[in-house]
Amino acid sequence: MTEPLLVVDDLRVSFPNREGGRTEVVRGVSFTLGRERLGIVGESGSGKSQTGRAILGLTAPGGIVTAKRLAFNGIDLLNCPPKQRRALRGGHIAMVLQDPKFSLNPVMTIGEQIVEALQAHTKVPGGEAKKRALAALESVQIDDPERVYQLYPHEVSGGMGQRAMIAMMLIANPELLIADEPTSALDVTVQLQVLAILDALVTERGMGLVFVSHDLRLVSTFCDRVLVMYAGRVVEELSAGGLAQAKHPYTLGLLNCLPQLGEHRHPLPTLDRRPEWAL
Amino acid sequence: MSTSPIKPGLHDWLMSDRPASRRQAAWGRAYGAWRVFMRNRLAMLGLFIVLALILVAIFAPLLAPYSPTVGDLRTTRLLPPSGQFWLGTDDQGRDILSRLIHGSRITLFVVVLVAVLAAPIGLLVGTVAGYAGGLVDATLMRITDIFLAFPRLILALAFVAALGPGIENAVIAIAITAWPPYARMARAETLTIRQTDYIAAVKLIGASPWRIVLHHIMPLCLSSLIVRVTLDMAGIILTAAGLGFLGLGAQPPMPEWGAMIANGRQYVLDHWWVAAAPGAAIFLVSLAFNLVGDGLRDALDPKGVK
Amino acid sequence: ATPKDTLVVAFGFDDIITMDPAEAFELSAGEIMGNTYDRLVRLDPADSSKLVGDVAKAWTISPDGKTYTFELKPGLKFASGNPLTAEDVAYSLQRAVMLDKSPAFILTQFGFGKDSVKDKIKATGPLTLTMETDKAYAPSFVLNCLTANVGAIVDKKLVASHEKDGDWGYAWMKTGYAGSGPLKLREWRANEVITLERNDNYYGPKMPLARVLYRHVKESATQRLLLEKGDIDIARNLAPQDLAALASNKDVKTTSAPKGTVYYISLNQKNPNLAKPEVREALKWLVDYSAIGDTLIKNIGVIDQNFMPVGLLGASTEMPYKLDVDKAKALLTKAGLPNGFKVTIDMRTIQPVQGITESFQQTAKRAGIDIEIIPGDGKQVLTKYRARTHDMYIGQWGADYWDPHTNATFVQNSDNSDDAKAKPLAWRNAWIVPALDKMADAAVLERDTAKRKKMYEDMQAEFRKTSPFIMLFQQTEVAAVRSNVDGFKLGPTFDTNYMFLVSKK
Amino acid sequence: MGLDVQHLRVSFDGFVAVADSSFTVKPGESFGIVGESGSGKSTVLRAICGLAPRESGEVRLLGPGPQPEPGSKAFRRLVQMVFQDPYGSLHPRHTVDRLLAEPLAIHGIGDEQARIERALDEVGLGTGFRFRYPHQLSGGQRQRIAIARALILEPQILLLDEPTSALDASVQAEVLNLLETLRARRGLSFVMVSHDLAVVTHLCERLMVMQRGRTVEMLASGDLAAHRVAEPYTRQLMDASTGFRRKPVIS
Amino acid sequence: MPGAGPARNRRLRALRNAGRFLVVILLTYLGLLAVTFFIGRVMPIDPVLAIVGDRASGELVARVREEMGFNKPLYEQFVIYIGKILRGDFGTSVLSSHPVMDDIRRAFPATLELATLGILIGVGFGVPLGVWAAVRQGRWVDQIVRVMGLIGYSVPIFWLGLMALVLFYARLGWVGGPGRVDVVYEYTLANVSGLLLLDAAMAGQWDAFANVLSHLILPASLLGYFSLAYISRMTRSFMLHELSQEYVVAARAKGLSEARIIWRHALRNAMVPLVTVITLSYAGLLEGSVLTEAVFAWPGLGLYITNSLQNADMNAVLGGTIAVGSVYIGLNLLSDVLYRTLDPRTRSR
Ligand SMILES: Nc1ncnc2c1ncn2[C@@H]1O[C@H](COP(=O)(O)OP(=O)(O)OP(=O)(O)O)[C@@H](O)[C@H]1O
Ligand SMILES: Nc1ncnc2c1ncn2[C@@H]1O[C@H](COP(=O)(O)OP(=O)(O)OP(=O)(O)O)[C@@H](O)[C@H]1O
Ligand SMILES: [Mg+2]
Ligand SMILES: [Mg+2]
Repeated sequence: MTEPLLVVDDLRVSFPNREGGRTEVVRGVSFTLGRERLGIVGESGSGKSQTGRAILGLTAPGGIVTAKRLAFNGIDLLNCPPKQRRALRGGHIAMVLQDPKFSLNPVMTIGEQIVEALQAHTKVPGGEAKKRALAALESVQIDDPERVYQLYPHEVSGGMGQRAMIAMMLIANPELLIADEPTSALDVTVQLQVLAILDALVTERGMGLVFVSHDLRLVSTFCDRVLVMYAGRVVEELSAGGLAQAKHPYTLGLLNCLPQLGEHRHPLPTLDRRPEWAL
Repeated sequence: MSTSPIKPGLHDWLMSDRPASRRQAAWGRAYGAWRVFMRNRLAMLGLFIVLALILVAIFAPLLAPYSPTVGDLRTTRLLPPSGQFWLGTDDQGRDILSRLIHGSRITLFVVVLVAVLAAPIGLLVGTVAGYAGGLVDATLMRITDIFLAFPRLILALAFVAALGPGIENAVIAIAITAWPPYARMARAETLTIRQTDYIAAVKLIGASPWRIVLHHIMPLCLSSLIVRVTLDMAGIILTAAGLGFLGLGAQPPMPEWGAMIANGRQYVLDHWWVAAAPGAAIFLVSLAFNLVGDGLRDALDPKGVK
Repeated sequence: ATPKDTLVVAFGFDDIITMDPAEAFELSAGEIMGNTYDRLVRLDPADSSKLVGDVAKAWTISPDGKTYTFELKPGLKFASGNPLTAEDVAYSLQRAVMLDKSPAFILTQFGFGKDSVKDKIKATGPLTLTMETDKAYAPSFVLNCLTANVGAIVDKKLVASHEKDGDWGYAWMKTGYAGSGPLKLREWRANEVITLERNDNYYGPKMPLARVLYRHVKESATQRLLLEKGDIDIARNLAPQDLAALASNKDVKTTSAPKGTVYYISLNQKNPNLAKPEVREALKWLVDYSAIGDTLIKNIGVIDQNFMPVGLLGASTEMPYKLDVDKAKALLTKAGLPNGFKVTIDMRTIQPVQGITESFQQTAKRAGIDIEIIPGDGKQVLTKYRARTHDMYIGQWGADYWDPHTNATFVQNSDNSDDAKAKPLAWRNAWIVPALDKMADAAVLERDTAKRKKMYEDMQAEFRKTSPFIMLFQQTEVAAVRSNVDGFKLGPTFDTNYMFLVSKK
Repeated sequence: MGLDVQHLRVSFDGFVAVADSSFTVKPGESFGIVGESGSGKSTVLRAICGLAPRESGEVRLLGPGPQPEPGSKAFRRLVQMVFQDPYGSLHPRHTVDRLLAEPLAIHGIGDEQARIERALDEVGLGTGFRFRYPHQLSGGQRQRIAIARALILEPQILLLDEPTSALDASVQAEVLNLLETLRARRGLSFVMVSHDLAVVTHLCERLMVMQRGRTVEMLASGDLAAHRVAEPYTRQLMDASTGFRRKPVIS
Repeated sequence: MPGAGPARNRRLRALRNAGRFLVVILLTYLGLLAVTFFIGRVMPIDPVLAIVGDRASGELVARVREEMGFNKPLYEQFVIYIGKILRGDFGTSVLSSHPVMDDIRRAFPATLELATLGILIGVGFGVPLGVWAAVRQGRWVDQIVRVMGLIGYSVPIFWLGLMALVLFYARLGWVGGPGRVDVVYEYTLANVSGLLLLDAAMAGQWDAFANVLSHLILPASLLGYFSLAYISRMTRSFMLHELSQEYVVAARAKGLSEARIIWRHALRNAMVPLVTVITLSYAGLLEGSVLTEAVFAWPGLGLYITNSLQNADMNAVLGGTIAVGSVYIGLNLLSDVLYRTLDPRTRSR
């Protein structure tokens, strides 16, 4: 394979604004991804989710996506027919959405939704599909898959919902998973379990993972590479364990402002956003 | 792309990020909503029709070519539309166009009065029931249910019969039958609103229940109410017309559109224009209100205004 | 298309409340009674100004004019198969008096009381019957009254078998049938359908068709469509414009007859303005009679300014009034109201009443009189009228039976107090004229028909001038009939709209 | 002014959200409550200020003289709360100006203009934000407005329900600093709820660990920093807050 | 939560809910009775007139008034009235001389048949149109659906009805005319339930069935068109809300087809509030539409009640009110049940 799994070159996403013009919310993001863990960090509104959505073609109506190149496994995503694009979605590229509470259909059981994801891509008979779904639930460490299979989204906790979402997105064995803040809605303890699951998938299945978060410290302990985004741009790229080498003041600021157990910094250092960062 | 009819200085003042006073802020907000509304071409069309209706109502005597109440049985009865009578004449030989023009006053009156009566009643009942809960809720909702479960036309008929004929009483009767759906809607909305943190926050500040209902909950139910009421306008005009059919709306020879339709009912097969003209007028006005309602929904959306 | 053996009639009959001839008093019910029940005498179907015996073969009147003896036709049978005897006739009349429902006064006005009726009306043999009145009434008056539905003959045996708690079979008869007429009632479903079937026991000529089916259709336009399409044979409630449109239809013909119903506007004398004689007269000059006659009531009525409809004894065709605003204005000035006044009129929202009212409102306005129309529906307007709380009222009066005395209600008022016993039309408008009242009383006792006629003409002359009634028009009933229907003729009353004479090609 | 909570028990329709909770907050102290999601942290705060039904137990204010009853108007002037979700705790149709004027109007406090401007200054926003609507503010700014609203009545005790958990790390620092400054300036007592141990220890002297509606452990911040904890659950929480550690891959 | 405790609790709660519902029904009925009674008293129509007619003498009117108990004190009349109803005696209609319940049993099926077909048409077209309009929000399809709906709302129904009759009945002859069935079938068609379609089908009289349907289709389409306006409008707005939800994005992320997302995911959620709209529309149709019934000579409930009211035939009005009220309560219950089955969030807890 000559080309990496995913190539993103100069990705731009814009939305119409109230003044009648357009505002770019992702402004020239470029990166490539192999079968590895790539982290994207940035504060709220920096364009992390929009980057992920653009890759899957899930940009909200009104949004326009452009890129010099946006290719998955050599397939040009922006110019391929919609049918192929849809076949890629879920089957080859999947995305765990930010908020499990709203991303699961409230009137369908968890099981139905997982089975549906599977059957959208492969012809599997009902019984077999159910078995696979139960296995998927088990693989994300749900204790009682039989029970959870029959539950409705409102009947499970946030952590379970998030895991069900991951199971749903992984059931068709995608080669690339974009996980949009898969842990920020969770308890600290559950958070780590979910991360462990994702980690195992990359190492065991050789899947590519884009991990989106605003928690720099967490991302840097988890990912192989980290992109730091600010106002729709990548301001810095760091390798794992390379936090110490971070140079951009924004990255440094992000690193610094978290309170730490057993540390006494009063007041906490805060970010002093400078307008030139956004240029 | 944005074509602002307001001169730049004023525009900036209105759109200022940092208004200097409450007044400026309020104007700014209204202006913002207006800009959103203005961009919706269909809503503007609707607004245009509504405004035209208002103007027609105001200047009815000047605009109407003939008297709305006097006709000639012998010479001008049931004439089809022509250069002389654009929309034809009715069974009393009266010019239908003139009647429509004068009738716009009554239509406006009915629509506005029903909205002013029914919407607030529904809003008040619904929000109070939803917020108070318990016995108050149960009582108010039972009353609402009874009014809902009662055949509407019967209720309206009975009220008109009791109050006596006349357009004012018809309006009251319609209002009495129109409020329950608003109450239900407001209650459902209140039930979700009252769970929110911002209501908890004002409770914490020490606000009284009445204050919470009046100042905090009602304004939130208002936008969906306004939208719903504008959507119901057609229904209101037609209920008035329905009473007119049964002879209990406007008093003859009042050119109320519903009554005109009722009158045209007899002549439908051979003199279609007698009923069609007021029917088309009602359609146009309800379309206009509907379009305005949709536009309002967008403009009133809190996230819609910058 | 309609079945060959069935006559289908579209008819608005939501006024019917009962099928008991002792109670039925509504116009539509009258038609059913007329076709399904026999009576002692009836109006000649061929010439309705003549009386002929129905079950009575002959009758004699005693010299003192008080005792009537009827001899019945022999061998008559009810639809049930029971024989029809003088006993049944006596029972039927007694029953009507005893039940004392709305139309009972038609009989009781001859002095039959609940306690005396059994003595005054009695079978003196299987086929003979005597009837004794309290005064020597004009025989035409008495016999005319006997043609009314209340004089219908019911099957004593059948009715008695349905009697409950001495109710004279009243509960059953509301929807039941116990007659001997040319047709028998099969079913009455209120506001839906009435089915009449041929009565094979009828003494006279049998109906050529097997049944008549009345369908309740309210809308004139709907009736017209049904008729044009041939799904009904006869349409009965067509509005003028629909009649006009049907005139050019080859498949449809129309037939009409003047009815005993007159339309009028009345002026309540409790209103001080309306009580002024000049105002009363002025208002009569403010109706555009001819325009109304040519447009709003074209085909369904003819202008008439008298209270006696054409066809009844003593009817007049005098029509002194026409629209004359100047004359009205002069009269108003004389009455001290040169600038007019304000007044209300109660009106039912049905045509042509509403059209006429609106026209009147316009013409009255020209003399400065501001009329506010108070519309109402159903019995609402009537309730107010009967309580005398109106100013003006527009409505109609239909003959209760085919005799001029039925319309004496326009002039008779002997007790004008609010709790008077009888409340005739004159009372409802608080109009009391003792001279006219007396004249009406005398007319029913006048046995010389020519003299009696003259008396009614005199009454009407006075009435035209001074009464608070603006008489508008006499109703014409029109029916549109498919051309394959033969023998359908409307009578002067609804009771005489005979369906049993109809055949179909 | 301090706060004393004894044997608090709260249940919703049969479901016991808080089983038995007791703690005392000394005047001027900052007290933390930590625990997993659903353990009843928010419910404790809500019960203190009368937003959740207290089934049994007692809530008292500690201070000189007679103290107002919980739930009374006077109590509300002394105890105020800041909610977890900055997006949900501000009325969407009220401007900042109106939001801040409301408590003043209810308690009949005059001098609106000046007080509102002062409050905005205090939370570092300045008067430019005065006529904005909540949706025109960022999360951090909203939380500042919520704090300003709580402070405008000049309360003695501030209940903070995860005031920063919905915020970005960078904004969180700003809000934490703000709270700290305000406390120093006003001499407030804090009761702060969070599931983030680092945040709680940053701001509080003592804290209580809750699990399933019960108090698991009560300890001082210093103990935590020094890893002196008794309960396994507390330890688990502590470990989790240090970040992700990959388990050695077994080959 | 498994275990005996919660299960018993749930049963208890179900029982309590049932009890509460019963009380609600009773109170609603009582309210209906009281309002009807009140209406009967405030109507400026003398009920006696319906019995004796225009031409009766004052004496007779007074006598009948006394017979009917109309001159008793109000409270006494109310007590008598409630007492009779508790014994299941709704009295006799003055106008039809039949027991009111018999009348209702005749008029209601006519309306029921019409309304049911009407709502089926309304839903069958309204929901897809609403969905279509939502998917194509702001496009011409959306506008056409809107205008079509509004026309249904604002064109007088009698006008539309007559025009449809002229076209489809008189000119084209595609449908049966006014009335429920051709005269030929008047006495040959089995009449069990009063729902002629059902009766004909059960008796296997297929020619009669076709005839009934040909009479029914036009007024039903008209009513359907009328309710379509509202249903499509509400469907559109609910669908717009659902389509903007995150789970729709998630469904797309799974690679589902657009059709499946719209019909299986979004519509299923939109159905939850929609059932209330539909059942309320249905209830509205079941009240009987006076004008449609008049134009189509349909012996339904609307005409019956209106006619009774105008003649102050209060027994009949009461019967009609109770019928309509029961329909409303029944449909309310139905919509509740549907709501619960459609929305799992309302089921547990
Ligand atoms: N449909 C849309 N229309 C217009 N602007 C949008 C739309 N969706 C997102 N945006 C804007 O795009 C920008 C980037 O949003 P994005 O969701 O990518 O942020 P994020 O980095 O994921 O933030 P968070 O951490 O809060 O999830 C934001 O400013 C947002 O307001
Ligand atoms: N109004 C209520 N009705 C019913 N149950 C409630 C209510 N409020 C809270 N609960 C329940 O009480 C328990 C405790 O809730 P609480 O909000 O106090 O938890 P928490 O510790 O604040 O959690 P989080 O960290 O998620 O905010 C939860 O299981 C919750 O479902
Ligand atoms: Mg995001
Ligand atoms: Mg909480």
